[in-house]
Amino acid sequence: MTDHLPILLLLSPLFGALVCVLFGKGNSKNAWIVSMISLGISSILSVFLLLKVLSIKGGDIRYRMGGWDPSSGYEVGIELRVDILAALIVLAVTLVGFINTIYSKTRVPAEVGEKGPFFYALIQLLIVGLCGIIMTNDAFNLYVLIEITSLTSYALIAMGNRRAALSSFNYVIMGTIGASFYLLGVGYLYIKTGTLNIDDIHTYLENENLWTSQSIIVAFILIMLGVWTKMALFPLHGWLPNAYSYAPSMTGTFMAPLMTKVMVYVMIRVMLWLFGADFVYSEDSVWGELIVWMSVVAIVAGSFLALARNDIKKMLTYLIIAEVGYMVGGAWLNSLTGQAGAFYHILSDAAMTFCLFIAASIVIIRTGESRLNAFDGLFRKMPLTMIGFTIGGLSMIGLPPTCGFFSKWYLISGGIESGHWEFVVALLFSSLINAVIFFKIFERAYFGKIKGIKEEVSVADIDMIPAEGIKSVPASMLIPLFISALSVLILGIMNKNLFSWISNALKMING
Amino acid sequence: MKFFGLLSVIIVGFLLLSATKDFPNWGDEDSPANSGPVSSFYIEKTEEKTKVPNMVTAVLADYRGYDTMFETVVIFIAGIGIIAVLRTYGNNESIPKNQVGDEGAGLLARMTCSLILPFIQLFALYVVAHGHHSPGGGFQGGVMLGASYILLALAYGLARAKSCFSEKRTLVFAALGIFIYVGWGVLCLVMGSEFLNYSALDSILPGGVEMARSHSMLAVEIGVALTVTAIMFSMFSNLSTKGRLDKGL
Amino acid sequence: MADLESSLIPFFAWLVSLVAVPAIILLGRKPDAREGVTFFAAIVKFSLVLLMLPLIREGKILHFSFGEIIEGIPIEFRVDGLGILFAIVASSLWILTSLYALGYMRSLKEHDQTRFFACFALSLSATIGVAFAGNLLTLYIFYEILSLSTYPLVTHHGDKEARSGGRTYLSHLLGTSVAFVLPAMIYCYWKKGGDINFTDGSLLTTNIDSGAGLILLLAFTFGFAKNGLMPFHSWLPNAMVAPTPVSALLHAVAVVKVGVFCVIRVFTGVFGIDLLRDLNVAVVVSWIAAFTVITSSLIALTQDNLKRRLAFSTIGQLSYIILGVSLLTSLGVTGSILHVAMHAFGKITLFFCAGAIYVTMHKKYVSELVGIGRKMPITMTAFAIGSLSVIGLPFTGGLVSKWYLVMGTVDLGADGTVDSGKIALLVIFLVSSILNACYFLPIVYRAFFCRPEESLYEGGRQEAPLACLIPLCITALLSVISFFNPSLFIELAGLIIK
Amino acid sequence: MDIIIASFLEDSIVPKFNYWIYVILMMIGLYAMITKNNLIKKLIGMAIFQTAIILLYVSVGVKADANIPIISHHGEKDHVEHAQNENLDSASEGSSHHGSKKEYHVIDKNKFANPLPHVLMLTAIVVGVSTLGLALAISQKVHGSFGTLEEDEILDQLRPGGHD
Repeated sequence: MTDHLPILLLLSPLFGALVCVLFGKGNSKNAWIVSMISLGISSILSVFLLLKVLSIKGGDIRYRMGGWDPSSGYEVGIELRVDILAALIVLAVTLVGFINTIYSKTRVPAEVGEKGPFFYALIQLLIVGLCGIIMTNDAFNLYVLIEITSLTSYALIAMGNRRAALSSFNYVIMGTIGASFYLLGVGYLYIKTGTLNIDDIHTYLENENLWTSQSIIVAFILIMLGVWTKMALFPLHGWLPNAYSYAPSMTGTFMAPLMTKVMVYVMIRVMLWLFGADFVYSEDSVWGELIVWMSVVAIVAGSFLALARNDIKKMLTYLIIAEVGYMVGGAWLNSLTGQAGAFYHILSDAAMTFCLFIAASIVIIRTGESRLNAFDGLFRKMPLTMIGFTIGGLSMIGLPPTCGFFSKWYLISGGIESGHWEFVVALLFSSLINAVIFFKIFERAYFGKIKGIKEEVSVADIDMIPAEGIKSVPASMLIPLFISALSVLILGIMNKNLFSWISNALKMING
Repeated sequence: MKFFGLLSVIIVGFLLLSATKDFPNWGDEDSPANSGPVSSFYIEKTEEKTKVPNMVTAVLADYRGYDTMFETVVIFIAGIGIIAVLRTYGNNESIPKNQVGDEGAGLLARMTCSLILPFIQLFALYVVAHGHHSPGGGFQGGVMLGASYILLALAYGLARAKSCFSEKRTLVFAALGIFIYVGWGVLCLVMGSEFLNYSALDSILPGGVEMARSHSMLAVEIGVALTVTAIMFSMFSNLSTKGRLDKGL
Repeated sequence: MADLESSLIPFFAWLVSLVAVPAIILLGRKPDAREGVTFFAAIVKFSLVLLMLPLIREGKILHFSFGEIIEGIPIEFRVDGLGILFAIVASSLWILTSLYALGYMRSLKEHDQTRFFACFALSLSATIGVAFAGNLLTLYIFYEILSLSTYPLVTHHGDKEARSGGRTYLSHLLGTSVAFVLPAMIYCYWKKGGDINFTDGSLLTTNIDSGAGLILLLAFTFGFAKNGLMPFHSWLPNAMVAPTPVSALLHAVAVVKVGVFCVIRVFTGVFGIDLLRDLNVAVVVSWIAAFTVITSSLIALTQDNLKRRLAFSTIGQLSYIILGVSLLTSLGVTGSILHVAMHAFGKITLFFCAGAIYVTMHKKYVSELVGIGRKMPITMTAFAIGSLSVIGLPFTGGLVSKWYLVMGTVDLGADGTVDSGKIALLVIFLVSSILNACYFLPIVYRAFFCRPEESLYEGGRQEAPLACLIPLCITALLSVISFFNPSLFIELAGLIIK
Repeated sequence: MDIIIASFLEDSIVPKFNYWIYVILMMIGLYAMITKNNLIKKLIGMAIFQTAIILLYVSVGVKADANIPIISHHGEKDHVEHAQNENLDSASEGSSHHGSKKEYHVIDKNKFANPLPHVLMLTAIVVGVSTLGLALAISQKVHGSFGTLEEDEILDQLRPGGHD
């Protein structure tokens, strides 16, 4: 049965979604239970998948849909392909989905009302799409799955207020342009190679030696443009901040950690597997330097925009844009450490973004204030929440032993290895900006006057914390916060193993 | 903005055109896409392996059945997405029977509609069922079937159409369609081979491995058709009433 | 080459004050038990450190590892002479400071005492962690933890001034460490090819050219901004808004000494004296340090707030230490290592006195201290001793370390070093000592020999509470003793040099 | 000069006119998506864009003298018997079809258009339809809450309150 793990962990949320829809309107409670079960199953399965992949040393699991064996060396069916990298990201996706479902227990009735079942159906289908994207080995199937994630996210975002609907519309436009560019790129590849399987395309290009062909270069550019649009790399980021900050909170908490990261994974996959390192990092190609510089610009601009924001979620979304710059730059550094660092940063950034978004959502919900002054005096009022937020923030800044520190470590060493000092400087700069941003918040939370509580209380001895602050946050929101904060630390502690797995897997493809 | 848009559009256009100079010409038989092993496999081996003369259907429902499954899911997502975005559960108790017929088109249109509706639906079912041998398949047939209900709604008003295709029923049908598709794949999985590997079903389906594939294709096409029908109608009814589902148009 | 001996003692010595933190927080409602925990932890820590002392003197190096965290980089403790010396100073003074803090905080009825003592213990753990750190990463981690854990102490009062002080504090310390130390550390890691453990020789092999070497050295020297080297010094005066015990322990001993300690580590453990001599880049550092010495002394002259004056004097003294190391002569390095201890005793005495004066008379300005010697003779005597020690006059430890520093300067050009600007440096030592005298002795003089204004007469003699008085006497005594018997420190320093 | 133009027509435009058409359509659609002020017009542009891509794919699968990729059923019965002994030797010598391939009536692959692009485009069409429907729903919600579909008017409405 373990041969079927990849498809099984896809099917579980799919069936879950069907059941949720059958519940019809209003029945949020059952839908919650169903999605807990289905996502729990798929997270367990993805753990097994990871173990299985680790057990086969360095190999990868291939799963032929419909059992069609290749004819004359070319896949005629669709093939799933899972290696350590894919298994790690799948685990992250399913876990984030599961934990986020816990978080959404109380929020769904409050924010989407009777449409709860549809929300849960959509979120499970989104997870199906993300896992499929990660595991598929077929360029066109990748497009279909990208569209699945896009459609679900359009709907999920548009379930929010009127601003959400508008930003979701912009997201539709941008997302469609991005996906269509990707589709065009795949079409060009198909015209030149006559196959759609990623490995087969690579081998065909290798055998025919089409690397210098104009159409292949254009196809590469198109696919990159598409993927960058979907991951909101800096000049193409316009849709992201509004979409994530006006969406329902449990949508934001789910999408912010995952969507951009998975697209980064797709980018790395396309770069290293579909086209291959020799083509991407070739000396006579102009784009290598250019894109590292683009990522530098993205990092700097994202940090500055985040610094300029007074709205909590907006600030976090701009930080995400800066982080996307990290990953794109790291992937393009043409050093194994850089790629592996970018990959490790996918995981760690997912963890810390998740942590920060949950904490921010709790704060906004509890204080009813979306500006930064919501944080005034929160260390006394809701210390548990603030502990989670602090861990996330420290990781964003990159202080040990949080995972943010180690991902910065690897990215910087990648930059030093490949001599891209501008990237190193940009990373350090953004950590400094993050430090400013977050310590500004910590100071507010630490000294700020609590609304409603008098001065002498707010400087009272730490022993008499007003307890209702803690009680007022339900466990279904605190537990996810703690799990995510814990995962930030755990990822940091066990970065050595993760990094060795990742770099081994990448060594295999880079040769 | 306009200038910027124009500029970027032109840049993209030139980028795309610059690539076409080493593209195959129009109708080139020896282009990699047309003469490559994959497409030649589809053309030469399809009938031999699946007994389905319509290669498009075979590729759609068997070789790339995984794709098609997600394609159906996309439709499904669109349907429930529209409901999730647009549907407003206000006072949407359906209009009492005596009012049925107040809306909708005039007498002539209704008569024509009631005359041609059965044939439309019959043809739709034919397109679904005969997709193996002639152009057609689940999507086309499903769209026609959905269109027939839309026509009903146009002629007799949404309430009439809802009386035979209520919202609950649309959701059930949509889910059922995907359930048939995915369940069929799971059945293959239970029979001990890969997901959607229909050849595993020859023990329970008549006519050997090839016919098993052929029959399975019919099954999944039916699933697709169900989903498409339901979602088409629900899309129409939601969009036409801003999600109130009270009175069409 | 000292022999490595793995041992748990460093770990426990580090752990003691850490486990004290939750205990302190839990006992927050019972102040006596709370302070009891503090004392207990402090004494246990000190005794553990003393326990290690004989082993170290045998030339052993105690070693404890938490396990690798990055490929080739464990989080590990590696206790050698320098580390143990610093640990002794810090942990012994922690006991005294706890006592002092007890008197100070209670007599001023400060708020949030639990938080205060908890953070205090935490910062001590971080300090010990830095002292024992076996490689750059461990050093860096504990350095950051120290910065963060002292932030609540600096901003203890929570008013506007304290906040801005804390802001400067964090922005300088975190900013410099992230911006300079982190890349430098990673560069070393990459250059060395996967480990950055401190060695007796040089971590970096000689394949580094002097340009990169200079940049690396400056990155480290400025990166550890706790050493108060100009232009990244302004956090120290601003941090004086903290309660006096904090200023005393942290900004006279722990924090600033951590800064210079890191620099000494970098010089001896990362580059290695020989490599630096080959590269011939340390002279830049020594000139920056010399500049800092003079400038800070001049600024100190102009300060009327006693604690700010002390702070600027601290900056100057720290630069002595950096200057001594950057001379690269064995005597110079010995001198700076000694100065770590000697200056600690002297300066903490001064801070204790300042705090005592504030507690009893609520005076914080130099101009108000006229004739105060009659009012609180013991305190002012201790103050006199402390200032003598900081200036470096006889019968105080300050003289010993300064003697070594000067001799180290004289040695310039003797053993393979370049004697660039030998005379100038000597002049700088002389001038700066005179300046130190200029900003300390007048206080003492006016305290004892000028007739005070009327307000000071009533009430007669009035000393600070005993809890404040005893520690400052002891520290004053220590700085005298360390003049007559500095052998231990010299020996430990000798373990680093070879 | 006109020689050049003529040769350009000869090699680049006439034999590759399908690409030109699709690129022009695509540019129209993209331009509408980027610059149009009315949301519905943006969606129309989107539809044109996707149609252009579909055109590209389908035009790739065209072969000069080929028919739709459906094998017409003349000679039903020899088909059947072939199928039978196909079963036989597939039973005898495993699933190696090379043996049976000879007695199967050989299919000239140039007589049939390439089926794969059609399949892909069926998917793409469905995706396009779904996207369009969802986008229409969203624009209806926008219209319901802002009362207009002109982007600039919506932004004007947002300016006083909105801090972005």
